[in-house]
Amino acid sequence: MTTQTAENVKLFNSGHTACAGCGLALAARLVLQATGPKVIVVNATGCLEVFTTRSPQTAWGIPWIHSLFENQAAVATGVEAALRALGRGDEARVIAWGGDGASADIGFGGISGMWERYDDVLYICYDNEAYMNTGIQRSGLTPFKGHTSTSPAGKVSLGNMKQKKNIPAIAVAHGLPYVATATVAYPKDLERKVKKAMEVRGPRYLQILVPCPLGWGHATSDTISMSKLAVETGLNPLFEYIDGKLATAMTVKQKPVEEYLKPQSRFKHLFRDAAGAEQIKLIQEIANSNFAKFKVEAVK
Amino acid sequence: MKEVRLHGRGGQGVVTAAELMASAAFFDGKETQAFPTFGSERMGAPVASFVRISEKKIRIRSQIYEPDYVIVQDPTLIGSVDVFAGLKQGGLILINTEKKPEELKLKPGFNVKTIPATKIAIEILGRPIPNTVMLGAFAGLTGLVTMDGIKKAMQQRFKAELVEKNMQAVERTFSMLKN
Amino acid sequence: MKKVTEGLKAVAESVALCRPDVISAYPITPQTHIVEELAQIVADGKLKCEFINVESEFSAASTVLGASAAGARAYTATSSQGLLLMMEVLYNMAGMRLPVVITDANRAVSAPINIWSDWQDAITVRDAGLIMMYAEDNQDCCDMHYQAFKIAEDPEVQLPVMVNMDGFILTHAFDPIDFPSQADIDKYLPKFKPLDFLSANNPRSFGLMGGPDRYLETRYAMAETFKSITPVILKAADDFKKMFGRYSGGMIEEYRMEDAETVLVSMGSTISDLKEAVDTMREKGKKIGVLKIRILRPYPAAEIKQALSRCKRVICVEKAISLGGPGILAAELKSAIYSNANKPEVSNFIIGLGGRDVKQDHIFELVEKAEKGVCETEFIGLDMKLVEEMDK
Amino acid sequence: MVAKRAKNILIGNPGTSLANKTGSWRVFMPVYDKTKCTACGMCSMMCPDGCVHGDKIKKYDPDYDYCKGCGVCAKVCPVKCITMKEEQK
Repeated sequence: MTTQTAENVKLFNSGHTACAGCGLALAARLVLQATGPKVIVVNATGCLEVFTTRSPQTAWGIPWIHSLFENQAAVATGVEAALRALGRGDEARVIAWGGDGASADIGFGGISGMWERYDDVLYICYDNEAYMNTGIQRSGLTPFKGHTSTSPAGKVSLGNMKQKKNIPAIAVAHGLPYVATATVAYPKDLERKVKKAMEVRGPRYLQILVPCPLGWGHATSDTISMSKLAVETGLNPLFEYIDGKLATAMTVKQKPVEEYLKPQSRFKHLFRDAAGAEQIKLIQEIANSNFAKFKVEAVK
Repeated sequence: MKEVRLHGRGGQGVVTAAELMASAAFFDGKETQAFPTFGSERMGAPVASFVRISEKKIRIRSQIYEPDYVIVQDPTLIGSVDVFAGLKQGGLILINTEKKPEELKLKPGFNVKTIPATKIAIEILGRPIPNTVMLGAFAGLTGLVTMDGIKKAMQQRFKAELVEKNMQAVERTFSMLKN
Repeated sequence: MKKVTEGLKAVAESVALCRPDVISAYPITPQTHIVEELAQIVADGKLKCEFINVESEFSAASTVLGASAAGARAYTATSSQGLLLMMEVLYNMAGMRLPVVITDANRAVSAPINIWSDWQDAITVRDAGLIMMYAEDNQDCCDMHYQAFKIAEDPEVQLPVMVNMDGFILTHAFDPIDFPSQADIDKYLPKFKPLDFLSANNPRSFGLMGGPDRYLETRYAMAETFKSITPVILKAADDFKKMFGRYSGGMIEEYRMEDAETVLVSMGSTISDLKEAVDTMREKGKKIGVLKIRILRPYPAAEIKQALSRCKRVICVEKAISLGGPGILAAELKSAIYSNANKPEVSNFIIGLGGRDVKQDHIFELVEKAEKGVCETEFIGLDMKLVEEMDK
Repeated sequence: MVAKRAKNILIGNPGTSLANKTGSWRVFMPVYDKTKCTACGMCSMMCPDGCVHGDKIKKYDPDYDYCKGCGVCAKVCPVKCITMKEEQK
């Protein structure tokens, strides 16, 4: 039996109520393993907040605050300003953390403001590609042709009409010194990027793709393989921009997008008929253009 | 209690003039209150500001409808704005113009005084800002605020070199129209 | 030191004397001079403080929330639409027990867009869990700010405080203001010592989810806190008087109510106009007084019940409206006096919305009307010609 | 005297989620064959619940108090020493 003692309390603890196989829960632990204890996390409303902190319990072992769905960036600004004002600047660095909905949609204005102010805050977007906390509704980061409860596939629709909003590019346009993407299938890469981000002062952006077995409709045991395929197909390239320039891009052997799409029920409508097959071709084009853009070696 | 209304255009320092008058009255040991027209007017638009000066604590917060005195900082306002509105019969109206009162052909029943404030401002301050010049003339005419009060108000509000120049202007116009 | 100062600048100077660690605000008429002046005070090095420019009032409120949670004394100011944009954060700030001080330059809420004064903005957030103070004049407003930090940060309270000042009528008026010295304010308001704050040395989680099994208890705890705030508010004023010689306090204030048969009830700068009118009416032999509601939350029900136990007629003069509902002040007031043995009749009038000037004649008119019979949410000062033409 | 500040509802102490034994959610349980295990630590690193502990010498074990039985560990194990077996309750 494991019980709570001072010794076994970690930075991110078991006993949280994430779904089995949750990519986000894994990402949270990996991020804090990389940062160490001297951080204060400001968390937007969403899965991460809900499954870690149902009163009176908390899974966190670092100082943590949740305020609202869309104010994580501004609250982080306030925490960071307070540490400076109170002469506690060496005590901790500030991380603002929100899902794709909180980051790309409802909270985006605040994030843009924080980036413009050049606050010393690492912003982490955990991207599970929809509003999973409220039952899988479409967000600005829902993929092209993905089915969600508000971008459903039906007789005349084949799912989400839009491509993912390109937040990393928007971050680079704000003049951020460090912008990167990562995913849980590559924990060493993720760890390196978090550490790199923590070495930089000023605003930084890290977008972590986290598979959601519930929302994506894959087996709970496939979280890592889905995360890996997202990269290998080219649909979720892993890269770093340092001072506005592309610094690294992960090299992988390109796999056809079908391998990634097929195991996920959110794309099953694309495998029914010719119309779906046409859409898969378009998705393949997105993947190909990512490969070209990030100079990732495509193996024929 | 005496109530004053100041007319000008946005950017001519009509609010500062009211503030200075109130502050001067305060230094004279009076109770006072000043406020601008609560508007969204832009530079150049006709604006007004108001001053109340009393021996007793001033409580009333409504706007001034029946002033004892009116100051017109910009003569081009006459005709487009009813500068006499509510002015008490026999009440004093001080107008910034090089013309004599009788040349202005204004409605009768009021005590009209004129002062070439812009001309004096350019001469002494080097800028066509007539507000302190008019304040000096107003003080000379009415005795509602003192030279000492104006000086202290300016010292609090302006930098030293500005105070000196503005006081020169105030002293000149104070004696020009002193009763 | 006493000097003639604009209301907003006086507030900014008073706030600076309270030495906030973090200020964040967004410009909005008629509040803007507060942030401008505070920005200048910080820029001139007269106040050591983090002044954070943000992209909205929502972020301003969120920034001071974060700063307060991390243990800083934090301040923001806003008005009207800005306050409504902050609303979600205000509830959160109160629920998290964060002692932020907020100044609201009371202004009408759109549509139609209107920058002038009434109370609709703050009244709309009255249930958020903020302590709400209403200033009668600018001296009162400045003194309220020193007390507001003290009340907010009291270990028994730990709640945000909102100081309300009527837009333009107070914010843009120049009055003689008596400022305490920095040394005296430092004595009156010592450095903020938060009970709980975000710290890597004590890594706790703030803002947990409270399910149906726990939320009710948190709201109960807040309701209980509000029951015991009154002594803290009164003590802050008593301590202030001991130190500075003037009393700026009380939950309510009675003016010429000793033998009053009719009592006018209102808040904010309107009280001054009512007092002026009452003096005139008293000269004509009318037995009339004024009851000022200085603190709207916690609602001073017991004090009001007591104060209105002798009169025959109460007239609520309100600068906000609950559309489709009863007069807001009147409804609360009626509930406060419901158990009085001698219940006065209660009339209420809507005046001055959107900056419509409140003239002395308006006050005489509404008293006359109420004397003829009870009036419910009747408008005073309407331009009937305009009303008739509106739909033509 | 009531607890007016509701502190223990509003503020959580670090790691208190450990009191919540999520192992009861499990339908399939991972069973480790330590004879095949190379102690690479992949299962531990990839566990979404952070409940696989061990080291090079003792090798790795899931903490069944928290293991939700997602099967990620079995899938990522390079030597396939973990099998998911139906929970016997």
